[in-house]
Amino acid sequence: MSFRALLFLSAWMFATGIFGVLSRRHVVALLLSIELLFNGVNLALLTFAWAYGALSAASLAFLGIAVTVAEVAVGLAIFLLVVRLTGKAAADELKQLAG
Amino acid sequence: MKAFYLVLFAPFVSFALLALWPGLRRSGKPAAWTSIAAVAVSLLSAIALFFQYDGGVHEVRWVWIPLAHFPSLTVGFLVDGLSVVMALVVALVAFAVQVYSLGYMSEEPPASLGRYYTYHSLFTFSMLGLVFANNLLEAYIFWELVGACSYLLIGFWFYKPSAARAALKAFWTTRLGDVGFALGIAVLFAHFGFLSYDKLFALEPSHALFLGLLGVYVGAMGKSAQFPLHIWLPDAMEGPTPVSALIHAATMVAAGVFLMVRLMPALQHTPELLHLVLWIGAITAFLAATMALVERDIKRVLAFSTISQLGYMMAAVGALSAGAAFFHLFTHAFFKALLFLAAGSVIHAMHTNDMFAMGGLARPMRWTMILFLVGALALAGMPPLSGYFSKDEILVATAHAPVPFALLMITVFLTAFYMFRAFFLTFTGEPRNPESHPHESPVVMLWPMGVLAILAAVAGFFGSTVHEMLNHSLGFESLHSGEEHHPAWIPYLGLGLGLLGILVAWMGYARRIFRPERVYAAFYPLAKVLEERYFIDHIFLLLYWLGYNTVATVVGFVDRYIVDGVVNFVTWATFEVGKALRRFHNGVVQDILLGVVVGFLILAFFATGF
Amino acid sequence: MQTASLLPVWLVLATLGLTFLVDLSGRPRTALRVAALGGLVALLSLIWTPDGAFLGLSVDAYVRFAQAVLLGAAVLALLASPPYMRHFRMERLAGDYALLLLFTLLGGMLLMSVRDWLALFVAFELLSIPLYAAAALNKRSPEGAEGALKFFLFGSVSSAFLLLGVGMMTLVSGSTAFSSVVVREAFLPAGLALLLVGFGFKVAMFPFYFWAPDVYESAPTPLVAFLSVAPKAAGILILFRILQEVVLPAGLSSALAWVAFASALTMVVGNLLALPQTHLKRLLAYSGVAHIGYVLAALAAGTAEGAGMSLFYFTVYLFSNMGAFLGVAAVEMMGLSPTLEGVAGLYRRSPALAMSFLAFLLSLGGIPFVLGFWSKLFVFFAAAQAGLWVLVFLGALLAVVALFYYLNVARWMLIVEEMQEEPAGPPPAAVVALVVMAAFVVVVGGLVPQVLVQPALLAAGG
Amino acid sequence: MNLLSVFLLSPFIGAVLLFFIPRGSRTLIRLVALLSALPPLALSVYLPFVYDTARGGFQFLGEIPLLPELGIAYLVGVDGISIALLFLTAVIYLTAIFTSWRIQTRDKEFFIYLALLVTGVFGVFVSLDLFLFFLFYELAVLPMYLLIGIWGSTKEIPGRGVFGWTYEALKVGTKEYGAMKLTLYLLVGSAFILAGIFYLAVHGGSFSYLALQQSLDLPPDVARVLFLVFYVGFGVLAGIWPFHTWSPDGHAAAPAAGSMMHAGVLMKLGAYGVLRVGFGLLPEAGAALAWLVGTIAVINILYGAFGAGWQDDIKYLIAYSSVSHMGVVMLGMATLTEPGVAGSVYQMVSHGIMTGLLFTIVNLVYHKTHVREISRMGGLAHFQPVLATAFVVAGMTSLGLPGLSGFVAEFLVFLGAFTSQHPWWAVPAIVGALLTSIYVLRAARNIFFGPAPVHAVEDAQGSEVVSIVCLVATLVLLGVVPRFLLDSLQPTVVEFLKLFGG
Repeated sequence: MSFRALLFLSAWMFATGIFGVLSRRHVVALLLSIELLFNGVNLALLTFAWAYGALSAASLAFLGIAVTVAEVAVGLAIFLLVVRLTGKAAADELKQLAG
Repeated sequence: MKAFYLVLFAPFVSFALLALWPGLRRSGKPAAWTSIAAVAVSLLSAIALFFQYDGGVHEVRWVWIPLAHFPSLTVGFLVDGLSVVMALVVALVAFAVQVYSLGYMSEEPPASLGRYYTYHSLFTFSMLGLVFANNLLEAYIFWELVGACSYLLIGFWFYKPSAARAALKAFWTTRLGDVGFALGIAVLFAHFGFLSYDKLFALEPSHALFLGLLGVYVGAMGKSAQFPLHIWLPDAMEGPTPVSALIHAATMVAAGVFLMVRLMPALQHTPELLHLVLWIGAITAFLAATMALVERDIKRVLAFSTISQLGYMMAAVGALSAGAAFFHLFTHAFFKALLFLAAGSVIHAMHTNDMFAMGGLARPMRWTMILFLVGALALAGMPPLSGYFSKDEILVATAHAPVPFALLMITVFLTAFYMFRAFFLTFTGEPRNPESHPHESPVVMLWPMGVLAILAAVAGFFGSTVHEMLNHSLGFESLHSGEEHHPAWIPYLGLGLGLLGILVAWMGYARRIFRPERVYAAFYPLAKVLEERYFIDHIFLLLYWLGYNTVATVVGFVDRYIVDGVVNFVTWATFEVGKALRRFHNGVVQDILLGVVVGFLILAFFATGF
Repeated sequence: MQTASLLPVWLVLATLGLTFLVDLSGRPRTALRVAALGGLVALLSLIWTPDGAFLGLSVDAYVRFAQAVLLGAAVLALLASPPYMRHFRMERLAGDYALLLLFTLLGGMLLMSVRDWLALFVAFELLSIPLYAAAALNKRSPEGAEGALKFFLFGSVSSAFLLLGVGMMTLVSGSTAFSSVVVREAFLPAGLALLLVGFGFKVAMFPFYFWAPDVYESAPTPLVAFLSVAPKAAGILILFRILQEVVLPAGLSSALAWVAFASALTMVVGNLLALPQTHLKRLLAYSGVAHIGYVLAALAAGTAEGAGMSLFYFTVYLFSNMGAFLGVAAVEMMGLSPTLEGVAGLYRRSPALAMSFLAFLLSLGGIPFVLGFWSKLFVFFAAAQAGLWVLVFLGALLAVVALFYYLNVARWMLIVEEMQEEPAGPPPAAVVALVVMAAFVVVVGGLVPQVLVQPALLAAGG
Repeated sequence: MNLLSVFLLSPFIGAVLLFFIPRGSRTLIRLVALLSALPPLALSVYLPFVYDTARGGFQFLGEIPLLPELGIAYLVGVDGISIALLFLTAVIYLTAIFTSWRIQTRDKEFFIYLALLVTGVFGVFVSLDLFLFFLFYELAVLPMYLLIGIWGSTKEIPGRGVFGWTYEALKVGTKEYGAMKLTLYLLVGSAFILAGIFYLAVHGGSFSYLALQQSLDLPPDVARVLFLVFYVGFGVLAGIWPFHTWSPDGHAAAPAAGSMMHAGVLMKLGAYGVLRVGFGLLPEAGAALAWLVGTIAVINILYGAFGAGWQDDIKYLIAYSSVSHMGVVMLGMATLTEPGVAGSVYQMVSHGIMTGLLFTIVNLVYHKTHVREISRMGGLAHFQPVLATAFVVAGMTSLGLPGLSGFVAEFLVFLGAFTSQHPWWAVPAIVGALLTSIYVLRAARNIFFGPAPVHAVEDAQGSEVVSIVCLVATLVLLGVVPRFLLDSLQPTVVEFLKLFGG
């Protein structure tokens, strides 16, 4: 695959992630969208690293993967707490805090 | 010449004592005696000053407001012929009135009496200050102070709404004139840089001088009740009668005339202005006399007569005859004060001002009747009483101007008529109110009147002294004397018209040879106009409503609801924007995550370099 | 001894370990105290910490000053926590709480000293992730969980942007270290834009602030006190570094205009939104947004004075804003709701608390003779010197709006006499003591601001 | 320590001491407040005599550097203008304490705020460092908020007109509204001032008034803009039209001492600022824009005088009269003539004392009758002779009766206006005095004169009488012996006018 195609793919993943975050109702789907978002970024970083021979970007991608794991772990824990306390799993039903 | 300090400051000391020592003030009689003692000292010193007076011009002055770009504003005192005589008059009448008040105000509660005498002391001091002032600024200061005292004394019985209203009317109207006074002072100060009399009198004729003196004259119009600013004086009769005698007959209202006499050496350079003064004086004299014809209130008759006489004096000033004006001021002070005090004596006995509710008082109040008669005859210009001499001088002085002269001549007749109308209505005939039981006033009221009556009778013989003293006044040496040839018939005509007036009054009101009611009915529209005082009060009222109250309403409303409304609107709008922004925070996480995206897009827009 | 420059970081790490052990031994509240003590020791150690560089981390006076602010915030929060947690029966979690806070602190301190893009990203995440968990600490509060979830979602989305941004910045210079070398210029604006998204979230800049009021309202108040100061300070101060060492030398001078623009919008929106608030914590959250707008004005000046002024700003903000939040904590512990109606007549319940609040509010509002005046003044002075007159004028105008809501709070506390909830507990002595201490600093510091201003200016090399 | 520091330390130490006095000791609280007011008064009476007019300029200078890097210092000094205003402040402070002697609620706090406020006011009048000046200016504004908010009185105003609906939403007329409006207005003003001061400092290199007077050299256009900035900034506090609307609401809501301080002293801070900073530092711009200042002053005079005529609320009436009289102050300085400027400063003092007296009276009347509407009063002189007398005296001062201070001031302004480049200004100035006589004396009649009311009410008592007597005595003193202040004021004014080539 060419540089352009890879970059396009990563952009598409990123955009899908964003769209997912903004449109999916279930919190777990949100978490998955965030995962997609991060992976889009990681792919972009790796593409750049490959294209420009920049090792730094590649190592950053690994850091990104690690951070994503940590984030999703914390996110899932919070989600479980939310479900336990409110019984709601849809993001748009959680609107106690507003204004 | 040090005596003048005593003349001036004795009343001030008594005022300060009464004002600062509430215990004394509220004690009533002791307060009265304090004030009377002070004015007695003042009177004695004034007499001493009169006899000591050496014919020179003495002046002291101090810097009051230091200035560098202009000459400093000073205060000081001027002792010359004019101020010596005037001080004597003021002290004398003030003394008589204050003694008289002991009797007249005897029913007042002590605190109120103390207040009365406090005001009186302040007034006497201020009036004397005006007399001794050596510059226009100082004159203005005391001018305003006497005005304030007048306000306080007219409104002395503050619980009477009519009195409170009359006090306001007096103050506002005179202040309207004072706007002119202040502007005049400003013009003089701006153009010449000084205000003291001696320098003003040395000026050459100029436009600025004319404007400045015009302003001062407008002030004098207010205070001396010249048409059309005369409207306050009849209402001012709401005050206690002794106050009317002192302030609104003998002294304060004459202050305008006094000031014009004082300024004569400068006024002679402004013939146009003098012409105006003459005309307005004559018109005032005539109109006031006509209004007096239909008045029912005895004090108001006297008030109109005062306005009329002030018109005479001003006319004399306008005719460049300061001597005649001042001489009339001098005699008028005595007989008009006397008339007021006598009227007060009647009111004190009858508890009403309405002449048509009186009648037949000659028997129970013999002394009062005699004293009133002396005053009335003097006012009507009957020889050998004082009014004859002074009025005669004025008539002679104005003889060169036909129309004013004619008006003044007619006024002589009117004066005699309305005075004797009042006299006959009050003292002759049968009592119209059978329920009243009048009795003669106490001695303490009678003998001040007696003193004044003697003076009213004989003051005319001091004409030469007054003229002599006047010639020793500041700047008067530059005044060319107006001794011209005048027709010899003037005194006789005046006397004749006066007698005619008395005769007509006698026929109408004493003998009922003709019925005044019928005359009234026959000339009803005219009489109504006179009763309504030519509607001049209404014009001023209209001015007050349209010029002040309406504008005030508009301004007040605009300020409250438009100017401030905009402010409130902006505040309200800020709140509303805040509240509107809150709606974006609807609590749904995905909606607010949109913020991140939008922010990113904005930044991306920047990043592409616009 | 290059590592000596990281002495406070080591000390925080050691405290972490110790706290963990104490917590394991089943004494959670002691763990909190150990953490506070460790923080204090680390704070003191800054005095003897030398300059130095180590593994992409470098420490100078500026960094130390910033670390002092973070440590101060952490210590204050940790000191106020034990009574708060006892009152709300969260003692069992006190150890976890202390650890999370220390991790965050560690992240913040590292973030201050980074000179390397990779380290920056790691430190940034270390500063973020524990906070999500900490926000959900109260396991009985549905709002707390909801707030934490929102916080997390916001945070991770912006992390993705940040990650991309950091990647692009490394491409710009071709190395992971901060440097002004430009190899691929095209990535610079995009990189900065993406970085600003990440940092915008961290410092609650417009339009990335939406999480702040929700989290502030629902999270445990001492944590919020920390949260409202430390991450913001860290974010802004490192952004300063990046601007001065990378972006401006690289020639992207229009970056300052972006910041100025963001500053203006943040000020306006923060203040307008704070205006209708009735919940104290939400109000303070929005006022915090507005304050970030003010600091961004100094950032937009792009000068060393600006950096010094913002150091000073956060020092002041540490006392006034944390003081205010700890005051809110005290109010909550008295059994009152932290709303305007709830604090009505506070003066009669606890004059000390109410008067301290007045000091904080005036300081936040920037009224003379309290510290906040000077900080706001210097920030705008820096902006004025850089010619940003529009920002100065806007800031002055908005200060008036701000004063409205600050004074309104003061009015409820000091002027309104009708109390809503009669049965109120006694004011918690320990927290009130902390609050009064902070108020004392705010007031006395306002009389001698040079004590703080001069070190801040020196630290920034101005 | 500088002699002038007494002005700052005395009330400040008073405030600190009061802080430590237990709440219950009523007498002690008042005594401490009273004691803190005496040294400044004594000093302010002493200063006019020791000010060396031959030397001129600022005297009793003292300097302590505060922030040398930024050129900020504690720099104090006085000239004739500041001496006059210090005297005013000292008198008002003393009498405000007497007026508030019988205050019931939260008295300790009240006197603390009062003392702090006065510290700020004194500070403004003695500082020669613009930064210090600004600090004290702000310090003077803030305690006012609490004074009004806690001890004020409320009377809601129904909304009418185009913006009527906003009135209810904002609760116009309440003490909260008044206090907030006042504070915010003044802070908007201070934002202008702060910006202006910074500009001066950045371009002149110093915050010192003395240094700036020497070194400042701005292009004419910039100087004019800057002058306008100061004019608006300070003018808000001086109540210039159309930024005056805070003042009636604030005055009406404030307690007696609050209004006294506020109308009496705080508004003078604004006028002083325009004179000192605006005209003093930017003379060319000031001279070029004097026509604007004067014209707006004329609007103020007439607008205030007419506005007062519409009011039925006694406090609003007095407040509008203040708007009118502040117009006289501004007109005086706009004339840039010796009598005008001297009269302007003199009017600041005179109006301060007079309006302090009026607000004392009006608040006492309100407290004793619980009525603020003039239309519901009448005949109170039967029961309140002291208040009635004092009201007439104060009213007479306001309409410029000779023998009272108002005359000296208004007459000087009037002469100044007439000798200035715009002689027509004299007409509104004198007409303003005439209009004043209409609304003030009408109010006196409607409130105090007429038949006695049904229910007896109390007259001024004890300390309140002391306050009234002190104020009246000051009015008379200033009216009869103007040289007490003018001897030091006038040379200062002459020196000041040298800036304008006079």
